[in-house]
Amino acid sequence: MENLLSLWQSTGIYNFTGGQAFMMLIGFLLLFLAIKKGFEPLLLLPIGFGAILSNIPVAGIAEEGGILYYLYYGIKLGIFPLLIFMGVGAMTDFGPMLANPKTLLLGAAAQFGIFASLLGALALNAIPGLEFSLKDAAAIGIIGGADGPTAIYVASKLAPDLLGAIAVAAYSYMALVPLIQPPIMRALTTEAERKIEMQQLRVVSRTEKIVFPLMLLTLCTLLLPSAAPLVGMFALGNLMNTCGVVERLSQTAQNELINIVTIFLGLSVGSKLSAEAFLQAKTLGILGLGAIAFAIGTAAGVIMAKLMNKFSSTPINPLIGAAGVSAVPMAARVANKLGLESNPHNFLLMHAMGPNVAGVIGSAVAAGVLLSLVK
Amino acid sequence: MENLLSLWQSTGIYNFTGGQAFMMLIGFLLLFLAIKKGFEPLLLLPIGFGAILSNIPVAGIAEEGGILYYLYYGIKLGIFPLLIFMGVGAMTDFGPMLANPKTLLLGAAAQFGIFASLLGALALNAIPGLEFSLKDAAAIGIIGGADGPTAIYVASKLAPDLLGAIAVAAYSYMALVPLIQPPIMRALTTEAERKIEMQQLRVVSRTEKIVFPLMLLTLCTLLLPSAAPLVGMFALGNLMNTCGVVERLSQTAQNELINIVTIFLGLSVGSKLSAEAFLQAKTLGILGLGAIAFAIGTAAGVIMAKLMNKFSSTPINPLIGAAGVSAVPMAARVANKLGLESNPHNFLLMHAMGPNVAGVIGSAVAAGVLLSLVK
Amino acid sequence: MENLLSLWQSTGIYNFTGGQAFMMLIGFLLLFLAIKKGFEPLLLLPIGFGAILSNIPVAGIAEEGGILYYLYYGIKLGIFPLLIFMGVGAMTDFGPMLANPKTLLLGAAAQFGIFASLLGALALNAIPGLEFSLKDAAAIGIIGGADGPTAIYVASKLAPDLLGAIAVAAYSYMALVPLIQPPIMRALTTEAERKIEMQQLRVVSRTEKIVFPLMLLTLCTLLLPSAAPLVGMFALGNLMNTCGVVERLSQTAQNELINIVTIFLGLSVGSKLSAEAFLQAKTLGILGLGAIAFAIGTAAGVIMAKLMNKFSSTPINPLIGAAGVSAVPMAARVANKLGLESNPHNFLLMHAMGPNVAGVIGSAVAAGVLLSLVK
Amino acid sequence: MTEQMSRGIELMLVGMGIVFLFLIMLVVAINLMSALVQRYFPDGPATAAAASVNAGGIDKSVVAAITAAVHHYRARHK
Amino acid sequence: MTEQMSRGIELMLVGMGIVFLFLIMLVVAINLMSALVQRYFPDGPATAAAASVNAGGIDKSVVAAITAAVHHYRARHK
Amino acid sequence: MTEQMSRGIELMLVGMGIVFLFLIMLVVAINLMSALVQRYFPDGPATAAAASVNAGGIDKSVVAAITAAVHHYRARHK
Ligand code: NA
Ligand code: NA
Ligand code: NA
Repeated sequence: MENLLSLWQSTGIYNFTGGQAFMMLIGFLLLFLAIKKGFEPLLLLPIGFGAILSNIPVAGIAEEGGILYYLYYGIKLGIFPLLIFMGVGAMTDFGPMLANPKTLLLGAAAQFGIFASLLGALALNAIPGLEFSLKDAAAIGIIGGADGPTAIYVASKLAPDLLGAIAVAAYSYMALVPLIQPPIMRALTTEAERKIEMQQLRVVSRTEKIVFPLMLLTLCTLLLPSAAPLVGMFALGNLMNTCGVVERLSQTAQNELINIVTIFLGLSVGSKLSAEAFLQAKTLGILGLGAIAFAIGTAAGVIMAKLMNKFSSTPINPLIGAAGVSAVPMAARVANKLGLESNPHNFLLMHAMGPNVAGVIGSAVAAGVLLSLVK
Repeated sequence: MENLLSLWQSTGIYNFTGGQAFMMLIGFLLLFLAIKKGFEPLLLLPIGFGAILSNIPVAGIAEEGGILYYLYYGIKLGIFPLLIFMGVGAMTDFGPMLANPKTLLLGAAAQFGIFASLLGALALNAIPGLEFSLKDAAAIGIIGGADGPTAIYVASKLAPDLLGAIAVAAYSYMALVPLIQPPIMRALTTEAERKIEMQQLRVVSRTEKIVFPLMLLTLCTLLLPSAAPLVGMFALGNLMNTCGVVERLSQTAQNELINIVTIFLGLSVGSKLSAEAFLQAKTLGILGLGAIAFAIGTAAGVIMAKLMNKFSSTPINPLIGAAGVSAVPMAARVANKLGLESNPHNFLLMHAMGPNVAGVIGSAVAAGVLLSLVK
Repeated sequence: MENLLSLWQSTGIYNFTGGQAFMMLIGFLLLFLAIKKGFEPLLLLPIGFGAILSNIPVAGIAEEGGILYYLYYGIKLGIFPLLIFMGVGAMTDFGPMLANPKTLLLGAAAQFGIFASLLGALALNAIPGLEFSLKDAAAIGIIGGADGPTAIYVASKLAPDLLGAIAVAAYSYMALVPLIQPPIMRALTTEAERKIEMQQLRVVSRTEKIVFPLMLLTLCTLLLPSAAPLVGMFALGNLMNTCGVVERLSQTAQNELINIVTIFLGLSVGSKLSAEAFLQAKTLGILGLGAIAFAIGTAAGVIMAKLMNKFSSTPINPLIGAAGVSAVPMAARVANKLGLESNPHNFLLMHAMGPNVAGVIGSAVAAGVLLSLVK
Repeated sequence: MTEQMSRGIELMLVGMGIVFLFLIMLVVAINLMSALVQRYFPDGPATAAAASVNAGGIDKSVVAAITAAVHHYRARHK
Repeated sequence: MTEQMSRGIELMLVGMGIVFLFLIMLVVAINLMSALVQRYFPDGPATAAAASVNAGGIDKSVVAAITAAVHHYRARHK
Repeated sequence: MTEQMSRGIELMLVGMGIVFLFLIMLVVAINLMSALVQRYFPDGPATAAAASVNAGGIDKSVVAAITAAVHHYRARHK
């Protein structure tokens, strides 16, 4: 008899809190967005599922003794995001960027979104009830980096409590890039500018591709060692791919290893989507600021491109500036799409890949600045 | 000189205990069964090898400082069985079950073996020298679930000392299903019943396959959250496979990841096959009760199928009831084989896959009950 | 303002120590050797990169909180080298050795290099400023085993401080085998001896290949359990491959798993290349002794082969003795190459593979002796 | 009969009860779900890809690639 | 304006400054490097293998093997 | 000669002794085993699958599948 009673008292129905129920719905929403809307499914599916699992009453899957509790150590110790970054590095081709280095500046300008939304977060403190510390603001700003692993890495160091919301915002807005960017790009460019055709890119030699990641890491070491973990693992992955002598390691890094870590990382991030942490005014602030960050980053990139087009010897289509926010490769595809709309013979994809990957470096650098100055 | 002496004193011959020697022979026996007899080689080979390694004198491979000691944490923390379960989920097709849901009840009935052998274990306490606690009994009973990861997960929580014997029994009897089940199935069915042909199953839509794992997890959350870790990871794997948008994660979960974890899990289980833990009357009890559990589970499934056949609108061949014990896919193949013996045109395989996978859910539910009530 | 200052004070330029700069150059040198010279790239590339990362000022990538600090636990606990050894075992074919077992003695003789360089290390203590303990000497000697995982495993147990230098020496000299061995081999053999053709090897049955790893482990258990971790994991990998019933585990062990662990192992080894540990007279000693170890091991193998050729019923080409140092498969290829120089119809590769894999066993045995006697 | 035995029997009754309750509710839920899906979201049968146990450890995507390669070849050499 | 706000603005100025400084120096370094490489180590264009994102999760080496298999077959059946 | 040196020499003698002892016993064991196996369990030569180093990191099962695909194709298009 008391078996039945204790069993009833151990059901979810008996133990559900409103918060848990709501967070599980958030989890299902993320699954819906991932599966039906195709929002970054590789990340949002595990994240959404992690949110569901960690909010199941009684089970305590995200508490000590539960699998998500232990998987989370991979984020806490900074291992998972760096391994993902290594895999991304192995999948990245710097050829287009090396063929037209000045497009790196577009990747710099677009990081303005990071710092603008950082300021925005601080400004929101004016609203009673909102209380963003400088660390919180920095972690929120990095959403504007439009780069998942970087955002998770920084958030796990500066504001673990906001990690869930920040990761969700980062990946959601990356998926929304095709909706967020075009209006801004159209608003800031003339039809004539969008028609601009760019010169065919030169072919980049293998040696250059091998030397580049080492050069990047060296520069990072000299100027901004606080960015070295991110830049270093990224460079390692890229070198493994370009050097051509460790093909089996490169393949594993960009396939099985990154897949395994992606599953674990997603679940662990989801485990941070608890009611206490997520159901706060802060979260709305984060979502709002994230959108602003993407918008401002896009605008800054486009404006920078217009400027450069003025002074550059070779023509630059301002649309590719928007790719500077990273969000590889969606942002580059968006630039290509808008280019084709104005001029059916104008293929900007390769030209946009330069600023696109430059944006990854740019946000890693910005992350380094924040990690070294925000204490 | 004292070098030679200390060397002699560090040889296995000098240090062997009878128990270690015997357990190494058990290990070799398991390897023989795995390699020559094809008994669940993917698990029994690593388990057998783990048993050999952990019983090598002096080396201390399963003690602090040894690799098996550290690998075992993957079981102790419940990580390995759940990752295997995720992979199994990704390899499972619920189509046949969704096409004929009432066969789920066969998967319920067959779990009777779990509780019968639980009682059996308690009854054995009457024998002087045998001393099974309720936790022990529950862990032994779960052998009747005929599902490896579930048995290991439950045993690691309720009776770590019996883990080795329980895992060995579970996998051995799964391999013996083609020997254990047929006599029972023949004894309980008439030739006429075995001849029964079942209706062609309808085709199940992809949407249903995507919704099902989420529905399953929701129900588990509401009724029996203590089963959520098992059911949840199983549902995650299944969703990754059916949703179709994270194919690379699904492939990794059902190939490289499950392979890696299988090697580690097997070795760690084997490391629990120490003389102190295994060379006890208890072990004989476990082996005996495991066989009983499989037999009773099979019988219960068949009888349930006969009942349903009486009242069901569409004919049900009682043979498929035996597949309810899970032991995927052997039990389903056995049902198919016996069906063909009685009627060469009667292919029951797909019909038996329904109760077969339902049995996996059934034993996970039973595991949840035991984990929440046996404290 | 003080932002800018603190930022300047956090740059690498500001914080660089001479030692770090030098070690980073060592790292780049290793990358150069790996990529341009093809020196064991699978290991030396990650090791070199690890050296660079761990010597970046401020970042502290190899200190608590940094990824290399945590990855190093895989070596500290002895897990990584053993997993690599398992994978190597799965990739090893003992066929040629089983077809001509007496070539095992060549694998024994070649281990003389290990103990000779051990003595050499102790002799160097005569030089003021050099201070090798017996443990140091043993760890250095194992370089002569010409087997990476074994060297790393032993060094991590006996002399963690020397791990970096020892691993670098071991892999570098393995890569240099085609330069180190030929002169020695020519000096110790006559043209006539190099011309010797050997009898076609018999075909080895699958059963023999399945039984062998188990026999090897049993012998190791009886005689030298301290070698059991190495020999055991090697035997496990080999058995998984030869038994044929766990193909998916074997494939994973020799592909994805070994690749993942290789990346982690290489980075962790590199993280031990710190200025304090590496910039010492000891390191020069290690590099020198390593070369000596390879040379003496090669010589011992060749001389043993000449002896055996005298007394053996079937002819033995002394060149294959050099393959006894292991360094699989380079040493065997070298023997084959020199054989072809003297006699274009004389293919020694398969005959040299026997002593080559025997050398792996030989160095594992030697490692066991050192681990059990040097305390 | 020992107190432990009686707990065991109670456990059996409760346990089997829950198992049946759970799976019966699952049957109901599935029937409901299938009806709704077939009514409101008919999307044709599941793709083979989404089904079937992946036995050999060999990647579906690989098989796909092979099939593709061979088909494509066949197409070009009619 | 709050002290925090002013820190934020300072952070923005410094931050964007560093980002630009870093990437400008990278541009310079790349131009230098490319010039040197093309001058002293010309090695022809990068191999396709070394470039491009590996999307489908299917191994380049596998694709290679398939292509090889099919080519080889084609060759033998001209 | 230092005490350490003498320990080293002793270590060398013992060590090489053990290495030879171990491998000689292994030779004996192998000869015995091979004789027994060939006498009582003759099973024909090892399959290629069971042998050889897997270099390229590409799955034997994949190669098998490719070969199969191509063969099968060839068979159907004689
Ligand atoms: Na960015
Ligand atoms: Na079951
Ligand atoms: Na060796």
